[in-house]
Parts: sequence; structure tokens; C-alpha cells
Amino acid sequence: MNLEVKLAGVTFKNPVTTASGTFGSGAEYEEFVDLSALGAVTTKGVANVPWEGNPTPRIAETYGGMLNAVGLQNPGIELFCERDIPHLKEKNASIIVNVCGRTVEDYVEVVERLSDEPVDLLEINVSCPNVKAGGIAFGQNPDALYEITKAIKAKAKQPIVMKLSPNVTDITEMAKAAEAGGSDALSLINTITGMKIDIHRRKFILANQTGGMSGPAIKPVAVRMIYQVHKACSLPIIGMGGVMTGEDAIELMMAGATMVAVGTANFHNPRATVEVLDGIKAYMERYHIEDINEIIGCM
Amino acid sequence: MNLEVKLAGVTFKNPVTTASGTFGSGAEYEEFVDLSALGAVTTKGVANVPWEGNPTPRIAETYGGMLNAVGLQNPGIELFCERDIPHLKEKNASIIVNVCGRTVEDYVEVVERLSDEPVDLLEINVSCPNVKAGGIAFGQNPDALYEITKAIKAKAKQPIVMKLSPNVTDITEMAKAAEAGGSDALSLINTITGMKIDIHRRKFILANQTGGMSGPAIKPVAVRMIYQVHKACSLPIIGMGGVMTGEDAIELMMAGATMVAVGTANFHNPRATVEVLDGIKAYMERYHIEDINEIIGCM
Amino acid sequence: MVKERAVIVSQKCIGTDIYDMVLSFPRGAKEAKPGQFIAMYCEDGTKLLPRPISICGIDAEKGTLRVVYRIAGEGTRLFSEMKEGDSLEVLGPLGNGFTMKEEKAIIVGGGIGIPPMLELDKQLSCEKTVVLGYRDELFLKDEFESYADVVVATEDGSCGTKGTVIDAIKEAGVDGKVIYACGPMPMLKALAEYAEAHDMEAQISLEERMACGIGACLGCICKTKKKDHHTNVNNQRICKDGPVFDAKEVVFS
Amino acid sequence: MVKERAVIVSQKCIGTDIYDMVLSFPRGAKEAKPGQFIAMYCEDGTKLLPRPISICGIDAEKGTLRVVYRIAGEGTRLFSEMKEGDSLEVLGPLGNGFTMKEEKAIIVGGGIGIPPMLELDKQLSCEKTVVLGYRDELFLKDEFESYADVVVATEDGSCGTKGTVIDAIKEAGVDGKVIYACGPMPMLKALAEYAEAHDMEAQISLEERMACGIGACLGCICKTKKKDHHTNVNNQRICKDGPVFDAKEVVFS
Ligand SMILES: Cc1cc2nc3c(=O)[nH]c(=O)nc-3n(C[C@H](O)[C@H](O)[C@H](O)COP(=O)(O)OP(=O)(O)OC[C@H]3O[C@@H](n4cnc5c(N)ncnc54)[C@H](O)[C@@H]3O)c2cc1C
Ligand SMILES: Cc1cc2nc3c(=O)[nH]c(=O)nc-3n(C[C@H](O)[C@H](O)[C@H](O)COP(=O)(O)OP(=O)(O)OC[C@H]3O[C@@H](n4cnc5c(N)ncnc54)[C@H](O)[C@@H]3O)c2cc1C
Ligand SMILES: Cc1cc2nc3c(=O)[nH]c(=O)nc-3n(C[C@H](O)[C@H](O)[C@H](O)COP(=O)(O)O)c2cc1C
Ligand SMILES: Cc1cc2nc3c(=O)[nH]c(=O)nc-3n(C[C@H](O)[C@H](O)[C@H](O)COP(=O)(O)O)c2cc1C
Ligand code: FES
Ligand code: FES
Repeated sequence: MNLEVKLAGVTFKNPVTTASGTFGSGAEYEEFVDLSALGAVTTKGVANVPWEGNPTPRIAETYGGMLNAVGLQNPGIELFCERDIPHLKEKNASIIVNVCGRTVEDYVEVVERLSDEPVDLLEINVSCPNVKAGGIAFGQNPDALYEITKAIKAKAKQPIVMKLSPNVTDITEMAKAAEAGGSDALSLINTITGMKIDIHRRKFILANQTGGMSGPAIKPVAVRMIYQVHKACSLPIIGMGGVMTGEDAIELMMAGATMVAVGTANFHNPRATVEVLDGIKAYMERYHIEDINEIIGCM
Repeated sequence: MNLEVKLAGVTFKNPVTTASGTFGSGAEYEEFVDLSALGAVTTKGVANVPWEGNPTPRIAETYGGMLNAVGLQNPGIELFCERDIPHLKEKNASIIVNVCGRTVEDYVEVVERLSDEPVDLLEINVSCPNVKAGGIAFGQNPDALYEITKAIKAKAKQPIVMKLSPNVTDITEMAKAAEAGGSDALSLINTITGMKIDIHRRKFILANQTGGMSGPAIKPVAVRMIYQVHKACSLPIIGMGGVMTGEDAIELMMAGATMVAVGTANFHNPRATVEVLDGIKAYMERYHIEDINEIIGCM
Repeated sequence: MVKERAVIVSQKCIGTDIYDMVLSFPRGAKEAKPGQFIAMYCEDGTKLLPRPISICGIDAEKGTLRVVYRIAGEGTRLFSEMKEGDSLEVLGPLGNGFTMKEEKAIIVGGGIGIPPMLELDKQLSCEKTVVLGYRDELFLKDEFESYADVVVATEDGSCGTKGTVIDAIKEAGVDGKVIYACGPMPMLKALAEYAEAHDMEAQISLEERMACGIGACLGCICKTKKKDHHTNVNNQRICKDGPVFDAKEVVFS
Repeated sequence: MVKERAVIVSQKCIGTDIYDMVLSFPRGAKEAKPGQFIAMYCEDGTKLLPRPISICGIDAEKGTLRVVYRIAGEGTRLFSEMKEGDSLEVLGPLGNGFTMKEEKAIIVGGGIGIPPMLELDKQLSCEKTVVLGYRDELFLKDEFESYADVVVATEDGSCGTKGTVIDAIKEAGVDGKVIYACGPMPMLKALAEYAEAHDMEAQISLEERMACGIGACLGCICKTKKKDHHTNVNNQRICKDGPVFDAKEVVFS
């Protein structure tokens, strides 16, 4: 049974990775998961300098999902390179580094710092507000997305994967902008903006008022967008959004994802990543599928 | 305890209505619900002529929600006026008629036909694809939305309520376009586009491939958009999206909704509308709220 | 039509993934007719829509309804794990049911379409023959035999005619004036053609994915030849106008 | 730290909306320390996040952990409806727990922050006084009394000092070198100031909404004076670096 997949020229031993921000840099999950057994570990978004993130509460539970407004707290690229990359390498994990920033320059700085690091892919989170454009996210404007993709691609030593925001009218327009800017692959979807009110205290649950919705509740949106993007452009896709089981992963792959990331499911079950992988294998056995690549984008 | 609310100049005995398309024209639910006990009955979208709708399957269940691709099957405005309006009047229900169309002219024709009918509000579903603009929905383009609002407002005898699509980058831009076009109120949210694949048969569950996601899974998006629109423009709002309980209704009202529609919940429990109303009353009693209007948009 | 919490009186496994459940549902049992169905709700809040399941047996006196269902997904799997004394929300009886005629009847069930035919077999007092089509494993056959002669077809030939219910009808020379049937679409289509060719009436029970179950959402339509009163187009609602239709009225795709 | 299905050994209601549950969780019980917590998962799939609940009692030999919790919403309500023999997923033990010192201790619990102090009271072998703050209704007080002297404050004055735990400490002249505390934020802040003023150490246990419970999601931070090793900013993770912090390190908002 072949589980190996190739994405943007990089070979991964299987299609299961972690969704950025839900798995730290892997260390916290080591008691539950052999990191080297995953296709890759995708790390929490990292910026050029440390970010404090948002005030608390940062987490709200919703029906079949959750909201987070962590606000991309991160230790900055220096500490990340000194500590997290060597640790992941020591554990024999393939590494996808998720990058965030407030300006194009922030992103480029991180990407350049990573040039000589043993990193397999750079996943670029463009759901961050573009401080120079009044706070609308890079990923919500095709021109801004094209520009930032181009700027990052020009400096990146590793293949880049633009991670799209689902909070847009037409996801294919964004995919095409990233493709035109030179992205090597796409990740989708990031979280959907939501809000929860504590009606007993008449307060927002999240200090930030709004947060990003994730979890199985959003899976139908992920499947739809992955399918649309897969039909509209030729870049390979890392799919995420609500994957809880191997069957969910298969669904995203059939829609067009080459790899699948497990996010919120980790909070429900720290062994979710390996169980998703086991579920994929069980599905392949049941239907006598020799090579996982057969099902990618088969719809 | 006052439950009466006023929206676009019309007084409703309480804030609970039905979400269009989930309650037919009321008749099917009469064994469970006294229609006159609701704030209003919002009817299934009706066009100028009968529509066949989409092929089946039209329904897919999702985690905490569902997808539908009914495709706005409806009997056309003539039969609707002859049969459904008199029936609702006989039952002493307040009536909100949801209107759909493929061109601006279709909508206007329906609205004109309703001029002399005993209808309280016209809710205009602009999630329908605009056939003259390549199929993108009226509600996904601010200019198209402005134009259709203006055209309808010019002919409508009753107040109009533009029902916004959540499948947009910036809901406030759409709200402002509808406001500028002369809308008297806004309804939000319509369904979020999603997809589900039957991985065992490698087929889309829905014949239409995509469908509209509704149910409690989408409530955080509804709350967020209602809040954003309430802050960004001055029109009153009919809120919907995932309301299952009185507490959900209170949450949407605190975010800014003057009335709340119950949709998918009816499928889970045919008495959902009255139970939501009872839940609102229980909340008011618990917190000694004399007038429901106190909580509208209190955040 | 009522919605109530129904208590499970008994449940047993009667075949591979096939379960036989008796529900205490007194108000529903009083109204129920053969060919109608109930909507069963999962206790699990991630699954909001009801599962439509045909009524296999009615005991108005005891106030019970019996259903026989196959595990087809998560919802039916959850039902199968429930025990005597557990309860669930049930809405029903739903749909029109069969129109029982006095003329000689052929009662046909295929696969998981077999259960709804049992109560009809029991209640139809005229001359009748039952034709049951299975893949391989038999279930409920004995019970049908207590009300009528039973002819069997199996795909693998392990019992009765090897082939379809049509093959069995031909082989056994079954005849009648009215066909009542439930089963997979290809079987129903073949029966519709057979009935047409032999100038018989055919009442067929259809399936579709449902949301409301009571005719409000227009989720569950089938294409029909005539415009129907409700929707003013060539669609009828399986949950409300059906699930039983005159085969002549249905447009097979 | 393990994740396992834990079986409910017993559950009883010990006050208005307050439940006392004993879980069989052998591997977790072996490791557990006072001040740590467990993450309890709802069986209901609409609620995916674990509920963090402090460990109130540890019996390593029997392999059980005891928790005492208040119904605060849907999840804890579901827990309260569970019966002996039911099981649920549990992750733990989590967090750092209290650092037990030899110096004279003041053990302070307020409201639903009282339960985690019980096992500490039991295990601390030095000189100690317990101070418990309730709104009105008392719970667990007797059990604390079997390990130490107990001073009580109630908001309504129905028992002990009318007022806060600080009022009770002053009124009873409780003194010590180390305060260990769990309770509402205003109480913890007041204790931090009291400790500072009296040159005492204060170990306080904090609360925050959590997603992962194990330090990965950065959902549950508190502002701290020092930059911490993990995040390189002035935040620490309550689930991993806490829930117990040296009050001097915490920035109260
Ligand atoms: C009128 C009618 C009568 C039926 N009678 C019986 C019966 O007596 N015994 C029996 O075993 N089955 C019967 N079925 C089929 C039964 O409804 C489905 O097998 C069941 O809904 C599957 O639910 P699930 O959660 O296990 O599957 P899932 O695939 O997990 O269900 C997901 C969703 O799809 C719907 N769905 C899936 N398959 C079907 C289907 N074939 N028909 C309609 N909805 C479906 C479910 O209701 C649910 O909303 C009947 C269907 C209809 C329409
Ligand atoms: C380290 C720690 C120890 C705790 N120990 C106890 C204890 O021993 N006994 C006890 O009764 N309570 C304790 N709590 C509080 C307890 O976690 C919440 O009351 C509980 O999570 C509420 O869940 P719910 O589903 O009933 O409420 P809901 O409001 O429906 O929960 C919705 C979401 O918010 C979270 N949440 C709500 N309130 C809190 C809160 N106060 N703290 C953290 N998360 C919250 C829930 O975990 C869930 O994710 C502790 C909290 C923490 C952080
Ligand atoms: C707590 C949390 C933190 C996240 N942080 C990041 C991040 O730093 N960068 C990023 O690109 N996405 C981030 N995401 C989004 C996830 O990577 C993923 O796209 C999303 O959660 C959908 O997947 P899921 O439903 O499986 O969680 C975060 C999500 C959560 C829940
Ligand atoms: C089966 C179904 C049919 C619908 N038909 C319409 C319609 O005709 N017109 C319309 O404006 N919205 C329609 N909607 C959208 C609902 O009115 C509502 O906006 C949406 O479902 C969100 O609310 P809910 O989560 O409470 O269902 C339909 C929704 C469903 C589920
Ligand atoms: S299921 Fe709603 S009309 Fe049939
Ligand atoms: S809950 Fe995830 S870091 Fe604490």
C-alpha cells in the first residue's frame, strides 16, 4: 500500500500533517504521537519577532466546532530556529513552517531567515490583517495576495504554500492570484470568522469579540472550496477544515487535496493525527486501493 | 412582559418568525404550531412563474447542520396568492413573503403582483444566481445588489427586507449597498455554500454538487455578521442561522437582530418555533426583562 | 401524525446488520397504515435530521410499531446500539401508505424494501402472493409465510429463483391485478414496466433523502408526469404525497 | 499524562448544582499531584473541547481520582447526569500542581476553587490552617477539618466570618509563610496583595478557557512579569506552566 505523496516537489511519507496552530511545534503531542510517523508537522505561525497575541479569553466552544482568537502569539523566528526546528529534526519529522506577519517585509524576513534551515515547505498564512491596508487580510484581496506571494516567492528557498482564507466571495479568484504570484501549492481552509456572546453576562466570550471558527462544523465549506480550487487552478492542495477521521481526510482528498491537515480534532483527541492516518489505511484496505494518489481529486 | 417588536414600520406580536424554505407556507406545520402565535410566518421563496428546482438528492446532513440544494422549487406567484396567502390569513398569521428570481424583472413582477395582498413584509432572497451576470448571485456583488434593491423598492407597496448572502468577503459592504438602494430592513444570513462527498460511492451527495449549509453549525457566522451589520448600518435586522433554542435567539438579538427566524431547527423538531418563543420568555423572566426590545443590539 | 418520545420495547439483530425494533408509540400506532413510515431522530446532536424508516408492523392495541432496518450509516448504527428501555424521538406515521384494493395482489419486496410489505401482507384480505428478493441472506420470510404464499428470488441462487423478483414472478407464474412493491429503484422500474405490459396496477414505494419528513422543505421530490396541486410543477413530495405512488405517474430517470 | 476511558465509580450531589464524582483512572491516579487537573470530554459530539476540572482527591492505590464540580453550563450538566458505571474520556493529570513547602501554610479556597485544596490539605504535612470562602451553602468543610483547622467566611455571614477569606484570615489571626489558593480572580488578587504586604509566598491556581489542555494551542495564557522560555513573550500557559503560579509573577488585569 503506497501512502507516499509528492507536493510541490517534496515527497512526504504519507498525506497527514497537522494544522498550524493546533499542534504547537509538536513537542506537546509527543506523549501521544510519534512525530516521525506523520507526513509532516506543520508548526504554529511564526513571525519575524515575538508576538504577544490577543488578551484572553481566546477560546470559545461552538456547536460542532470552536472559535479561537489566539492572535498568533509566537516566540519569533530566532527562538523558533534555535529550538523548534532542531527538536523536530531530532525526532525525524518533516517540517512545514507556517509564517505570519503584519507587512510584506515581516513575511519576507521570516522566509529569508529560514533559507538554510532544514524545512520542507513554507506555508504562508495570509489571513493576518495587512496593517498597511487598513487591516483587511492579505488573503481577502486578490491584488494584495498576488503581491505578497510574488515578494515571498522571490526570496524563498523552499517551495511556498499560500494558505487561503475562506472569508471571501470567490475562493478561486484568490487561488488564481496566488498561482499567478508564483505559489507552489495552496493550503485551505483557514478559519471562518465567527462570534459568540455569553447571553447571561451580556459579554462576548472572546476578548477579541470575533474569532476563527474551526472543527467539523466547517468541513462542508472546506470540501467545497478545495473542490472549486482544484478545478480552477493546477496547484496541489493541502486541505484542512474539520478533519476528525480517516473518512473525513479521504473526503478532502477526493475533493482535490494532496495532503490533509488535522487541526481542532487534536484538542478533542491528542491521538487524532495517527488515528486519521489509520483510518485512511483502513479505507484503502477496504476498497483495495494500492496507492493513495489514486483518489486525489477523483471527483 | 412585552414581546412586541416593530420592524420597518410593521408591528409583530413577537420576534419569532420562520426561516424561508424551512416551513413551506405554514400548512404542513399546523399540526404542531398555532401559526397565529408566531411573530410572522415567512414563506418559501416564490418566483413569478413555477420553478422545478434541482434534481435529487437535494438534502445532505452535515456535522451539526445540513446542506440543501432544493433549487427554489416553487409554485409561482399566482397559485401562491390564490392559495397560500388566504390560508395564512385565515389562520391569522402575519406574513413575510420571500421572493426569488433569475432577473431583476422576475423579482419586480412578483413584488408588483403582491401589491394588494395582505402581506406584511417582502423578504428578497438575493442569493439566487443572476442569470444576466454569469450566475454570480445578486447578493455577492454590491453594485448588483444596489440596483436590484432600488428596482424592487421603486415598485414595492410593502416594506422590503433584502436577505443577504454570507458568502461574501465583507458583509457590511453588502448591507450598505442594500441600505443605499432603499431597503427597509435586512435579513441575514442565508446559507453558506458547502459540499459533501459520499466517499464510498465516490459521488457527490447532492445532485447539484454544492448546497447551502444551515443549522447550528453556522450560528457563529450568523452572530458575527448580524453584529457587524448592526454596527455598520442603521437598518433593522431579521436574524437567522442555527437558531435551535430561545437562548440562541437571544444571542442573535443581542448581536443586533430585531426578529429571529427559525429554520433547520424545524426539521429536528416541528415545534421548534414555539419552543424558541417559550425559551425567550423564560430568559426574560429569569433576568426580569420587561421588554424584549431592551436586549436588541445591546452588545 | 405526532411527535413523541418512543420507548424501545425490544430490539434484536435478525441478519447481518439488520435489526428488528419494536417501539412503544401509542398515538402513532393508532393511526398507522401499511406503507407509511416514521421519522426516527438520533440522540446525537451532531445528526439533526430524522431517519425515515418504514413501518413493518402495527399493533394498535399494544400501542407499538415495529421497524426493521439495516445499518447504512452512523444514524442507523446508533439505533442498533440502543437497548430495550432506551427512548428516542419519533415523528409519525408519515406519508400516504398503500391503497388496499380487493383485487388479486402481488406483494413484492426487495432487500431492505421487504419490511414495509409485511404489515400489508397481514392486512390485505384478498387473494395474494408474496415475492421477496434477497441478495443471499433471508430475513422475515417465515413471517410472510404465515399470511400468504411466498416466492423467493436470490441474487446468488442460494434460495428460490436465481435472479430478480421479476424472474421469480415469471418462473413461479405469479399473477394478479395489483402489484404493491418496495425495494431498490431498478426493481421498481422493472416492476412498473412489467405492470404496464400486463395491464396491472402497480403501487410502488419510493425513497429519497429527507429533511422535514412532512412536506414542507421540498427536499424529497420525485419527478411525476402530472403537475401536482401542491408544487404546481411535475414534482411530488415523497414524504407527503408518497412514499407510495402509482407507477404510471412516476418519471423514472 | 494519559488519555483513557475512565469509569465513574460513584457520583453524588453534595450541594446546589455541586457534584462529587470518583473516576477510575489508574494510570492518571498514579502520577497525580495536588493542584493538577484533568480534562474531561463530553460524550456529546457537539461539544468537542475538554472541560478542565481540578483534582480534589487522589487514591493511587485504588487507581481513582475524585473531582468536585459545579454545573456551569451544558458540559458539566451532562457530567452531572452520568451514573456509576458510565464512562468518559479523560486526559490527565495536567498542569504543574502546587509546590509543597515545609513552612507554615495557609490553604485558601473560594467557591468552586475549594475542591483542589482538599488533596493539598491532606498531603501537606507541615503546620497549616485552612480558610474557606463560601457564598452561603457549605460543602467539603468537614473533610478539610479532618486534616487541619478550618476557618470559614461566608458572604451572607451564615457561617464564620461575614465577608471574604481575607476578612476571615484577619479576624481569626491566621498566619503562615506560604499561601496556597484557588478561587475567583478578585480573591486571588487580594491574596497576592496580602502576601506581598506580609512578606509571604503565594501560590495561586488560575483558570482560563482551554482548547488543548496540554500547552499546544496557546489558548489559555495569563500575563506574567517575566518572559517565559516557551513563548518568548510575557505570557505563560495556564494549562502547562500553571495552573499554579507564584502570585508575584502574575500580572493582574
Ligand atoms: C420512506 C423511506 C422508508 C425507508 N424505510 C427503511 C426501512 O424500513 N429500513 C431501512 O433499513 N431503511 C429504510 N429507509 C432508508 C433509511 O432511511 C436510511 O438507510 C437511513 O436514513 C440511513 O441513515 P444513516 O444515518 O444510517 O446513514 P447516513 O448515510 O449516515 O445518513 C446521512 C443522511 O442521509 C440520509 N440517508 C442516507 N441514506 C438514505 C436513504 N437510503 N434514504 C433516505 N435517506 C437516506 C439519512 O437519513 C441522513 O439524513 C427508508 C427511507 C425512506 C425514504
Ligand atoms: C484549571 C482549571 C480547573 C478547574 N477546576 C474546576 C473544578 O474543580 N470544579 C469546577 O466546578 N470547575 C472547575 N473549573 C471550571 C470548569 O472548567 C468550567 O466550569 C467548565 O469547563 C464549564 O463547562 P460547561 O460545559 O459546563 O460550561 P459551558 O459554558 O457550556 O462551556 C463552554 C466552554 O467554555 C469553557 N468554560 C466555561 N467556563 C469555564 C471556566 N470557568 N474555566 C475554563 N473553561 C470554561 C468550557 O470548558 C467549554 O469549553 C476549572 C477550570 C480550570 C481552567
Ligand atoms: C487554536 C488555533 C490556532 C490556529 N493558528 C493558526 C496559525 O497560527 N496559522 C494558520 O495558518 N492557521 C492557524 N489556525 C487554523 C488551522 O491551521 C486550520 O486552518 C483551521 O483550524 C481549520 O482546520 P480544523 O478545522 O481541522 O481545525 C489555527 C486554528 C486554531 C483552532
Ligand atoms: C431546505 C431549505 C430551504 C431554504 N429555502 C430558502 C428560500 O427559499 N429562500 C431563502 O431566502 N432562504 C432559504 N433558505 C435559507 C433559510 O431561510 C435560512 O436563511 C438558513 O437556513 C439559515 O437558517 P437556519 O440555520 O436556521 O436554517 C432555505 C434553507 C433550507 C434549509
Ligand atoms: S422531506 Fe421535506 S418535503 Fe419531504
Ligand atoms: S489550553 Fe492549549 S495551551 Fe493551554
